[in-house]
Amino acid sequence: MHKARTLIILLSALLLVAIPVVAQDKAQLTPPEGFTAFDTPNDIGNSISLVWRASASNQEGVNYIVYAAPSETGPWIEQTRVLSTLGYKSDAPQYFGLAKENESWHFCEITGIKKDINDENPLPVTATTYFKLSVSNGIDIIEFPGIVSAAPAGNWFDTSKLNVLIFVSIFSILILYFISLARKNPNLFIRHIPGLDAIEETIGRATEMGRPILYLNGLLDMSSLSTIASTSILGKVARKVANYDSQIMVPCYDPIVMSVCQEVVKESYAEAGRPDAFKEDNIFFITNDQFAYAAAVDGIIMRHKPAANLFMGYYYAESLLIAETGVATGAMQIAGTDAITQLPFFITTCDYTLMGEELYAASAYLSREPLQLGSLKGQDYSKGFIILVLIIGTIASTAGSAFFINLFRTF
Amino acid sequence: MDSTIIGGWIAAGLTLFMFSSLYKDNPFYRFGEHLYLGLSVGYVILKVIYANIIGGLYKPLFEDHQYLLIIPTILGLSLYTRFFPKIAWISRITFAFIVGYGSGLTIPRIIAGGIFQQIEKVITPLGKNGAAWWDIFSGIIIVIGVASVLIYFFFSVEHKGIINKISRVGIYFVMIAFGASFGYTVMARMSLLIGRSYDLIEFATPKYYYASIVLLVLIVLILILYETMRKKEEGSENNA
Amino acid sequence: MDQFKKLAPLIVAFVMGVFFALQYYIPHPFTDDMLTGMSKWFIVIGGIAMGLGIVSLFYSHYYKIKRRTPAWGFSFVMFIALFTMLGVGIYCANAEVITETGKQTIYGWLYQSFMVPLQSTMFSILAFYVASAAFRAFRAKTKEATLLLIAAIIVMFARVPMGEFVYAQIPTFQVGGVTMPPSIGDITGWIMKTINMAAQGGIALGIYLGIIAMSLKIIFGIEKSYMGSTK
Amino acid sequence: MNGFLKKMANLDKRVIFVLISLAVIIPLLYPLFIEINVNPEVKAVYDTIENLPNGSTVFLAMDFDPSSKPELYPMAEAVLRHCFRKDHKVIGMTFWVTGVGLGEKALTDIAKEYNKEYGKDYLYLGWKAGGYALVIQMGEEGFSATFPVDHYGRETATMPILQKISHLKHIDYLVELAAGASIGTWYYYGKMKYKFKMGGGCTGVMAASWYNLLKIDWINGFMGGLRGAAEYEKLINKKSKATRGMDAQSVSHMLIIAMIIFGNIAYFANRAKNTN
Repeated sequence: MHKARTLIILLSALLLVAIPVVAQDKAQLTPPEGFTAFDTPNDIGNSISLVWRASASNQEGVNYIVYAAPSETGPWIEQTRVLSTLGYKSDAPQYFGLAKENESWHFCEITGIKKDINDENPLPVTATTYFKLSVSNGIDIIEFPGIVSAAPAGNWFDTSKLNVLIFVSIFSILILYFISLARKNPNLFIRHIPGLDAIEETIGRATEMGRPILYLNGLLDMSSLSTIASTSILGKVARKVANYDSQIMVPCYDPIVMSVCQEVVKESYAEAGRPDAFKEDNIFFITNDQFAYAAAVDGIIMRHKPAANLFMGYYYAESLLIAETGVATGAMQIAGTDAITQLPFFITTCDYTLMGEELYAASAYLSREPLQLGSLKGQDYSKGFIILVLIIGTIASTAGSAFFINLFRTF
Repeated sequence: MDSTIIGGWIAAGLTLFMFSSLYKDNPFYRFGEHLYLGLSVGYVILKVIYANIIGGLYKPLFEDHQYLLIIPTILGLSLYTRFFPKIAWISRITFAFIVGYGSGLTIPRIIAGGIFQQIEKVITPLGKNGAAWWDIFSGIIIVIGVASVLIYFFFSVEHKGIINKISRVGIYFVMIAFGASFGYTVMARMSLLIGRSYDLIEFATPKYYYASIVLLVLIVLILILYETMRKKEEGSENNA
Repeated sequence: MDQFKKLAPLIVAFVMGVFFALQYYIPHPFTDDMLTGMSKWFIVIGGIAMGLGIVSLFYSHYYKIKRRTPAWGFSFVMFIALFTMLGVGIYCANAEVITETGKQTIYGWLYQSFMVPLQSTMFSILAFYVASAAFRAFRAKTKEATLLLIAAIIVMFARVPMGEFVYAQIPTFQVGGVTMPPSIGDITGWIMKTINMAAQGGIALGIYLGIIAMSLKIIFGIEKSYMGSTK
Repeated sequence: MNGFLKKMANLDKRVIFVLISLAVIIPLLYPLFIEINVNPEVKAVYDTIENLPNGSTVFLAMDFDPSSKPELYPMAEAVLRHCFRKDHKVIGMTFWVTGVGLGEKALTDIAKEYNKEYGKDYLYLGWKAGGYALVIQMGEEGFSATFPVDHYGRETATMPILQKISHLKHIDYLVELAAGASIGTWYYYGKMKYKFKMGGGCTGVMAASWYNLLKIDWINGFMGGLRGAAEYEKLINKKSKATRGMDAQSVSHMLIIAMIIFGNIAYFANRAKNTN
């Protein structure tokens, strides 16, 4: 019994001695170096970045502690702890890029200042704030000598988006260059697009049959480019319709698109010299509900039996509901959409389908305006450029270079 | 009769009305279509009143004093100048405002979110998974597919010779893809019909007083009657 | 003045276009506020514009009733439905449920018992149309059509348990440690992940370029058909 | 024969529509019970519920509305059958006000099948405004503080089921049937803090993204779409709505394939005749 007690005492004493020894062993703490604070780059101005060189004492169990204060004299309040094994500059390439040395710098982003460590609603940083840094292994704490400070600010250029800017420039220059070239040399070759060649024939047929032409603009609003492309095609189609003395019906899903269509068709009739033949009531609003719209358009198709249905613009599931109803009435159908998911359904139900980019090329094709055609040429060169990038990029990345993969990273 | 049973009869009836269009255009479908149209527009107007006008304009303007909202109000109202031919041109400024905004917004974002994303997907190292020959082959197929489809979209080059051949390959890719997507979608569409059918089957139970069956029989009978009457009318017209 | 009428919209489109293209690169709160502000503006414009649509709809149905065009009675149905929905909605202050109790209001009931079945029935009609379109269009008339139909048949076959079950009856054999033929799930997976992805990628890239070109033409005033002018 | 081929090639659409309706409705009424292979992610949900000791508590979040009823409702039924068979206690609720009736129906119908007693064996909290805040409150203050009254307006504090299982941390498994993004709410405000196990079910469209959730350990298994529900029905050996639905899928898919093939045969036969 006595022995046992002695043993326990001895063991406890040993432990008491051993703990600091083990801990000492674990943490040869070296103070962090190169501690700096600055406004976080590429941001809207709501955070401050702190960086410091990874200390030699980095290991499991070692933390960096960040303190903040509104002035150089304090009061200092602990804000956060950064595990020494985590939180590197390389984790935030949107701020610091992809440089290799980022892997040896710690990084901590301060977006709010806490009143105490458990504060769940820190105040946003707006003014100059002061920071201190220490390193701890759970027992010892060594402070970095010196105080740093910074104020957040909104930035005027996001350097992480430089790659996007470069490619915007490349494509813009290519397209605008060929447009300006077309000004000088207006005779450009454009390949046949059968769906568009068929429009003329279709309108003629409608006139013969004495039935209207139905034109839909898709389900998106006027700020969408596919709708703009669609209204542009409508202008060209309406002009032909006016020439042939046929009728065009445009049931709309969006009131602003309806107004634009009325304007476009009206002008087209005027240009064709038939302003009197324009009927504004033929371009009308139905509803802003997908399937109620589809039901109503189906009703129009079944009752008016248009000679031709033109579906241009962006569609969702209603594409097949409308186009398959059109098939039943024997109408000639031409679709044009950039909704990739709906293309299979238009392909199976329409006589002609303009796929994707062909929708955007249609108005240039129909108008034959040199400037518009010039842009098509610019688009072709852009496509060629992309093909080159794809081939070279695949070869390069297979060979182990990350250059191309990094080039197309977005943040 | 409680509201669920009434609801069941309404749902069964409306379902059958809309399905009747599969036979041909008929008064039941027209009724359903116009009912749906009216309800949906009423619903849209409500949303506009409460979300756009009260929530988006009235409250911020008069309660939070966000006076800048007068600008979109003017832009919106200017659309109505279309009713007055002399000043109708003002509405074009609103068009330009919307269209210009959409265009500007799109350019960088479609490059970052569209073009970059597509390129990134394609230029992965070939055969990264232990360099199995099949993965390498698939990787090459993807590059060939994307490139040949892009070549199909060349507008300023005549499609003959080598260009024609490559663009044909592109079309083959597109056709297989469309066929596969079509086949893939069938299941989702059938699911919808299965859902409707389950509801109709449920409404055919005694709990709902056989709503589906009663309504189906009624609709069919009335349609037959309607058709024969119409045929007679047409017949008598032709005779006359 | 005529010059101004033509130029003003072009200037507006140019300024809006250039500003919001550049906005992407400028993280500054000023431009960020503009972007969020603009979405609020569009809610207002869209709300006010809806009046145009309603006028158009009312006019065309009022016209049908007034002129007693064939089946004008259905326009009555439309108006009754519209005003019922509107009246009930306003009566319930646009609330489908009472927030405190979660109880459905009469407006919620109207929506659930009328709108929901109408909507899901219209949607489900697609099941019939998918079948009739497939039957009519999938004819091996050309090489392209043949590919379309074969791909569709393989995928349809593989998606359902019956197809899996039938395919599993095919005896398998080993070629160099690989089981042949591959499972039907793997075949469709490959088509979707390789061929489908490549084709969709190609089409998408084309679309993006078309969109960029269209946007540039609008910003620089080359494309102005949205104003009604084709010149 | 000639006339028949022509008719086959240009079959009236209405014939196709009738065939499709039959292909869907007949299997729903008279199921074939075609064998379905069970995927491991569905088996994982089944195993979790199966391996819990009898009398454990399962929380069933039915976050969907009528538009995804065809896919998610059969899942709710199958999971409930499994739970009640194992004598687990079930607490149900929903984030979707439009789906509040569906959850009630599933619980009541299946509880009746197994003679379970409301308030003792199961409980339906129903819907209440608040979203994620409800999850926080159920975790911090408990079920009866969050829902003082249940879906039917009855007081919850005195219910036997809530005496031992008062807080979110007491539940053994949470099954989330989702038609939207609600799983994030359950994960961030629930599972992350209270460490219960979570599994679930989603619509077919969402299945691809749920595989990622499986990888990052948000859930230990899930049912994807109608097929997932049918697999679960097979596991609990109670083939019901989903299995019938999958039968209808099989038959209608095969019908479409058959029609395409016949259409082509008729077309080519016609063409051969015409060229002769």
